[in-house]
Amino acid sequence: MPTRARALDFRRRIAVVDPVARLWGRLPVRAKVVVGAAVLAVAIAWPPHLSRYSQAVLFFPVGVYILLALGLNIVVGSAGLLDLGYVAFFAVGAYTTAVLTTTHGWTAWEALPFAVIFAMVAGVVLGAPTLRLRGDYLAIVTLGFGEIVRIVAQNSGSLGEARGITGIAHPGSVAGAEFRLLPLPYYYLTLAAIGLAVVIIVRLGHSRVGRAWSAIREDEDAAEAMGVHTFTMKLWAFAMGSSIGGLAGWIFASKVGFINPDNFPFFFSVIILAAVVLGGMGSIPGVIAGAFAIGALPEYLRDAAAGEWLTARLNSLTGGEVRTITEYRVLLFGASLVAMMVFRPQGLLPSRRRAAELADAAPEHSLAAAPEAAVVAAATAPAAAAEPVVVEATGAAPDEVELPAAIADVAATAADVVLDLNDLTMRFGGVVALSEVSISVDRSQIFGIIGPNGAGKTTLFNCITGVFHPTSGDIVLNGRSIVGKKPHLITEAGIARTFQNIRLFPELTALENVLVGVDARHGTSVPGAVLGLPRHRREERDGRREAERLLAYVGIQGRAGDAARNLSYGDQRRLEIARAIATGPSILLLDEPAAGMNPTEKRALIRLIRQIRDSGLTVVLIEHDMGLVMNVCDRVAVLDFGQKIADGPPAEVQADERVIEAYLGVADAS
Amino acid sequence: MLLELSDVRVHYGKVEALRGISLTVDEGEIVTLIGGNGAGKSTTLKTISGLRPVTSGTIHFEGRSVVDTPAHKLVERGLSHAPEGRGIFPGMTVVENLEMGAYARKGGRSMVTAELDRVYGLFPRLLERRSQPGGTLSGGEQQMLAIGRALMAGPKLLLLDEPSMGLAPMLVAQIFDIITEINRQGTTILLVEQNAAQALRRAHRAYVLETGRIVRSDTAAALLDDESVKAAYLGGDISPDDPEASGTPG
Amino acid sequence: MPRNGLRRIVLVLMAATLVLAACGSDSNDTGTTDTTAGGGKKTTVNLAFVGPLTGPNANLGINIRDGMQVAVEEANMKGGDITFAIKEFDTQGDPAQAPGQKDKYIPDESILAVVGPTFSGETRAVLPDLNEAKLVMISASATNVALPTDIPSDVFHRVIPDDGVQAAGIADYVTKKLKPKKIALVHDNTDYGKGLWEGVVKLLGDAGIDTSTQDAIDPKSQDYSVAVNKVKAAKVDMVFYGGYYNEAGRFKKQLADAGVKSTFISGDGSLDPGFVVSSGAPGGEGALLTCPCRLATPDIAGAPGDFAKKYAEIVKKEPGTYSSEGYDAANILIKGINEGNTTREKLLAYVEGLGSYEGISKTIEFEKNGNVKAGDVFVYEVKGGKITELGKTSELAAG
Amino acid sequence: MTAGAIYALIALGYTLVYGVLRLINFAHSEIFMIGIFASLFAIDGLGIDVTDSPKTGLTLALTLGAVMVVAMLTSGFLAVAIERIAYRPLRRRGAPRLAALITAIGVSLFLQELFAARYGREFLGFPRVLEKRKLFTFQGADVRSDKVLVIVAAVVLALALERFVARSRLGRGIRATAQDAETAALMGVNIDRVVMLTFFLGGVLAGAAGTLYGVFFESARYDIGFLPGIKAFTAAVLGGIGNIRGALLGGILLGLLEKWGATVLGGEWTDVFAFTVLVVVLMFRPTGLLGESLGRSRA
Repeated sequence: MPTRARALDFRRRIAVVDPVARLWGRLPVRAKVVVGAAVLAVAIAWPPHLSRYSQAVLFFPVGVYILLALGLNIVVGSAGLLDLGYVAFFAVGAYTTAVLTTTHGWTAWEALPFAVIFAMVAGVVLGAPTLRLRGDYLAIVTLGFGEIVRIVAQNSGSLGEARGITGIAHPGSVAGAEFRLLPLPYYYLTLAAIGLAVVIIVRLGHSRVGRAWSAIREDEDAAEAMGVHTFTMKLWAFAMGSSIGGLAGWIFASKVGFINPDNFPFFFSVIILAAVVLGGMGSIPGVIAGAFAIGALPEYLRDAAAGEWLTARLNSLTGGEVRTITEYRVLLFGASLVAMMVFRPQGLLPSRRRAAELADAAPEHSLAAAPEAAVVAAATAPAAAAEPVVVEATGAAPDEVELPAAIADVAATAADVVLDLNDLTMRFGGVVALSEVSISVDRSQIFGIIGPNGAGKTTLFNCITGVFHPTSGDIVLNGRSIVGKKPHLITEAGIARTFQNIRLFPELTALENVLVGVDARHGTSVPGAVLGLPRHRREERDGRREAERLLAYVGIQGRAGDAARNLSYGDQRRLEIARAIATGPSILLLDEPAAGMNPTEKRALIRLIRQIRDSGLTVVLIEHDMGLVMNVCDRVAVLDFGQKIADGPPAEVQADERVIEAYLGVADAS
Repeated sequence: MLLELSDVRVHYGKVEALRGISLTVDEGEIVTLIGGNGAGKSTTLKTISGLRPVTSGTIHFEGRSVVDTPAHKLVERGLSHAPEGRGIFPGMTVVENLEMGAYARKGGRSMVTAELDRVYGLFPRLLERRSQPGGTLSGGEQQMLAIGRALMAGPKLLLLDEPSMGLAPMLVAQIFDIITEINRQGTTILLVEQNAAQALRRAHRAYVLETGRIVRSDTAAALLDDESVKAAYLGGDISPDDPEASGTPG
Repeated sequence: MPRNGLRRIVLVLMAATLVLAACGSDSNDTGTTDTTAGGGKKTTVNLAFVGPLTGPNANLGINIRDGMQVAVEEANMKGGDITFAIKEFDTQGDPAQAPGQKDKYIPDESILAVVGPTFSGETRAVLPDLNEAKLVMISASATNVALPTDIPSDVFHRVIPDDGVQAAGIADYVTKKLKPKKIALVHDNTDYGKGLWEGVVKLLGDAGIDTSTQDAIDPKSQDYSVAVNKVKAAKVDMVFYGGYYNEAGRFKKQLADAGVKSTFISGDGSLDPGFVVSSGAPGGEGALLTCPCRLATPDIAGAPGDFAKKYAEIVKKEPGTYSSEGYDAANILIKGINEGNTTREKLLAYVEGLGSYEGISKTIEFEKNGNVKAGDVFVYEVKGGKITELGKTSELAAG
Repeated sequence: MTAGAIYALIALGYTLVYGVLRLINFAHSEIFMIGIFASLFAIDGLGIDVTDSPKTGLTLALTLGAVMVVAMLTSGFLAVAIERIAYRPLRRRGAPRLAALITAIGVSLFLQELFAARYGREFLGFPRVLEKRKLFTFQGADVRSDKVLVIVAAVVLALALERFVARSRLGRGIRATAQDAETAALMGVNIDRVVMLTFFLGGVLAGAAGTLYGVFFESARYDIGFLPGIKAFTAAVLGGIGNIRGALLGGILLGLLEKWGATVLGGEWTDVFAFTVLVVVLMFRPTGLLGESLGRSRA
């Protein structure tokens, strides 16, 4: 018996199957609101009955940690940007409050907006030059930034140097609440701030902005190709995260009345990050629970009754001579971090998506390989399971479905010659990938580009979509040159694409994937989404309708609520096409759309491509399958070694001597 | 019998990817697995080569059970796998990539040189490119490199996963010729192919997979003529005058 | 699988209970105010120790706590109606942790006074609250000059002269006794180190000594070669360092290794056997360390010597820096309480009107702002790996 | 330069592990710290006392060699143990990379506090093993025996590692795993062993760095690894993380930059200067000076 595999599987099940998280995931929104309200009620009603010390702990570290963790979660959990210097924004908020209330004599309330804004500005200042960096490089730069902020405070006379700033004003009383030395009012203040942060995060999460962040997290290049202003959106994530950090800094400074640089060490950033990851990235209840645990546990251990027994045990274990558990607090904290992550890497209350990601990953012998998406997809696709032998692609598109009006209108305004490439040349170092390629594509045409491997087909697509900037030559879309523009701007100008190896946002639902595309035509940004402005609500309503319509248009309306990763291969192709069309293009670029499809699926694809053309869009496709190309294309260009060697109607091209020699080979086209 | 799978089941988390696969490969054969995307073809290969843990069932290679044998051990025992997507080490040169193929073999420099010569004989292109980093090769060259590298291990059984994927028609034919040649030189081959027509033409026997199960098995020739198989998988490509494809005329 | 599911739920519930217990655990402790001063019955009065018992500079806090311990045990040995006890509040010397601890001892009515906080930074963090609670504090070691002016309060007292006094003592000793032409001045960029450094820089500069060679080191780093090279290149007669003993020792050693033979002088933060350890025995040799405090050793005649013996008996080691001050601070409070000042208000009034108290470290008399009137600064030298007393700066400078 | 050489040795450990696992091994600074402690205990074990005079000649070479071997092995095996206990379970389960990062932080805290509990929170002094003798003066700076030892040892070890990874069979296994682990397994590479080897090598170098650091600064404390650890990580990124030569270059460059910055701006601004340089470098070369990846930059 494969016992090891068994054990592995067993362990995986214990680790991942999680009734609480699953229950939470299954709860309808209304029930979630009820649970949230109950938690809130306890959070309001309980603390007055606690000791002053417990109240103080609930304010700091617990409350402040929760607020900070929520802020950091926007950056790390939502947008997927690893920030190791988050404490810097906390510090900026606190120092702004300190300086304004002491040297300038403002009241704490007057300082509040500035604390938030300065922290936000700090976020933008840090973000602007560094957000182009990815992953761990961003992490080290943010770490550096955190240290720089601390050291600057330590060395600047106006910031009190190492001695810090004393006498920071408490907030004036509001609605009968006296903000003086007692912790309880500040606890409620923090609670209010946490509530505000949660509302903002939830609202953003269900908006164009939140989807953009998810898209960036899952596949930054694909997001950019779908018209997401990745840079701006990342900057917004930093700005939102940092302003929440600034808010927390304001609360903290105005409560304790004294700050110095030692309040903001690197370790603090690490603690907050640990709270986010421990709780479950991206999940609001998880992050709150994680921050609660990280804030409360060390304080608990400090005075725990079990402390003495534990101390003796640990002393005999480590050979130390420690008198109180206090000294073992951090050791236990470290050990529990390890244990927690080893036994529950997804966090306490993971978001549903992250839990799923983890459940399906995990083969032996690979470092972090994802499972074959198609296999998982096929096995989970409900319809496919029972059918023997003949596989049919999920419902072909009903002919009567039409494009949403907004998209059809855009397509209809395209020029007669939609796309015009003039002498396009692309060199990489010494290698010439494209050499003076000129192609012109008419409106409502299906234009095929074929050629041997390495002939420059995908390079051509990448030049058109702005991934590469061509060395020379011009690209004209609807009469306007688009050479040198960024991918998302080119998407906005009217070019949409799909990728050779499908690049959906795997953890987003099919509907959300299409919505990311739809969002390219919308303009709501953070303020609109947070405030729920009419325009935002209108766009959300229309967008959802259009997205549903598009899913129907490509024939997968039934899968709207499924995560993209769980769709069958053919459906993923369709979804990718729907997502591309959603951006409202006048021209659609398909990169090997039939790769990996069986004949039945290919036939359905041909029908879909024709349908798209008939809706008024122009289609350019790269394909190896000669049958498909000959069948569907109105015109075909052949590339070889970066040069166009033929261009014309399919039959003509197929008969061309040079094409046969360079590409088709001796009549073996199958 | 070189390889025998009996009722093999494999899970990805809660998802059952292989639902009881049984198949055999005899010495000297080319056996092919065909089926749609997500049918479990690649998973079957990865399970055989030890990359995926088996939930239940048995796998015997040369009569010995290889369930729970890690991938690197299987290579030493003569089972070589050229993975889907080729898996070229982009930062290593062609020679280094090939030498990686002989990583598990004992036999010193002379053995490696001999094997290199054999691979260069099959793929003269690789000789031309031998000091170029693997990442800069074209798709076809990378495929040659992947197959050549798998051969460097001196395998008894060669698992090939989608060798024709993403290749131009002309190259596809060339790759299949080489596969036949490798088999003729004495290596048993288990081939997974999307391009079912080509695969069936070259193989001795074939299995049809669907959603983790084997639904048909027969000689390749018989399946090539089978109407239902034809309808689902053959043609490989759409013929220009495919009646089903011509919906509304453009 | 359902069984596992159940187990997980139980685990989650257990975890939740644990966490809730964390918050609720001490809600019962707060009410333990059994200080009702009844007739002949024994009552227990608590003194709070606030300062570092763990963390980077824990030695200084532990010395003070142990000094208190001696005072308390002596008082309890004498008998009487009142039993004294110490409640410890470990801040790790960290201003960020100080407020959390404060919310434990301020509401605790059984605590009548605080010895501490140990450092100036943490004192700043809690002083307004102490003042509001009328909880008298006597610090044995918070020497920052600006403390009483930055946060005016009734409750603030310290039994140690501030850094200004020490700087004056150092300047006096340096200008009159050592008479260097050029001195390098280095600090560790902490509140304490830089504060003392600023005082010394100003006074020496005013005295006409060349103070142009200045630098700071990063206390978290081990490598001070930049500062060392600077000092070496400047060819100074003396080096002053403002900071704590760990860095002071290493800095001194690196100076010695680089061949700098100029006289090394540092303040009370460096006065700890740790200085000798981190300087490596030969490296630290000859270093001068000053303190507005007198280290009690068994060989000193009279009260300090007796204290040192008692201390060794109870704590099982020799007194360290601030042990005497901790002892004195505790004794002032014990005396006040024994005289019937058993509420915070009364005890505060007692300390405010203390007049003159003969402590073992010095004669203690508080100024209006809480500073101690004494101004003696002592000089110590590292000789043969031991810290030995040379005498008062005033006397050394004169002689 | 001396500090830079030590940064470089530590940075190699970060770079190796990162190259293969894409994991920032935060516990690496503690592996280094334990290397320092191991050196101290080894010196102690050899019966060398604070009162002993520094060693010379063959005795010195043998002492240093023995101490370094002890420290290298201790740190090496510790690193392997950490991998087994804390990272492998996560790796097996394909946990997100951030989870591993948090585990690393947990291990780091645990080890620090363990040593704090066991050996106290005060500095422990080293006896002087190597005399700090001025050899000659070069452009106004003294060239001292201990500095020369540190720099030479660091460069030799780094180059030896580079050669090992570039030339040996196991080294090729490391590079292959770094580029594509699953395929490497198909080539017969035992991934678990390669990962173990990677941690071991990183640990060995950190142990060597520990000895050099101990001999140079002559003190040890539980939290001594933190700052050099952060700096070494910065150095690794500066040079291009995952790149062996990059780590060497980044370490030495960072050491020099710090010196220079501290001289010009004053010691309190050292870190600001170092991090600013890092940001500027990354803005123009987003993957560090020499670029990423163990395999990609052909050694």
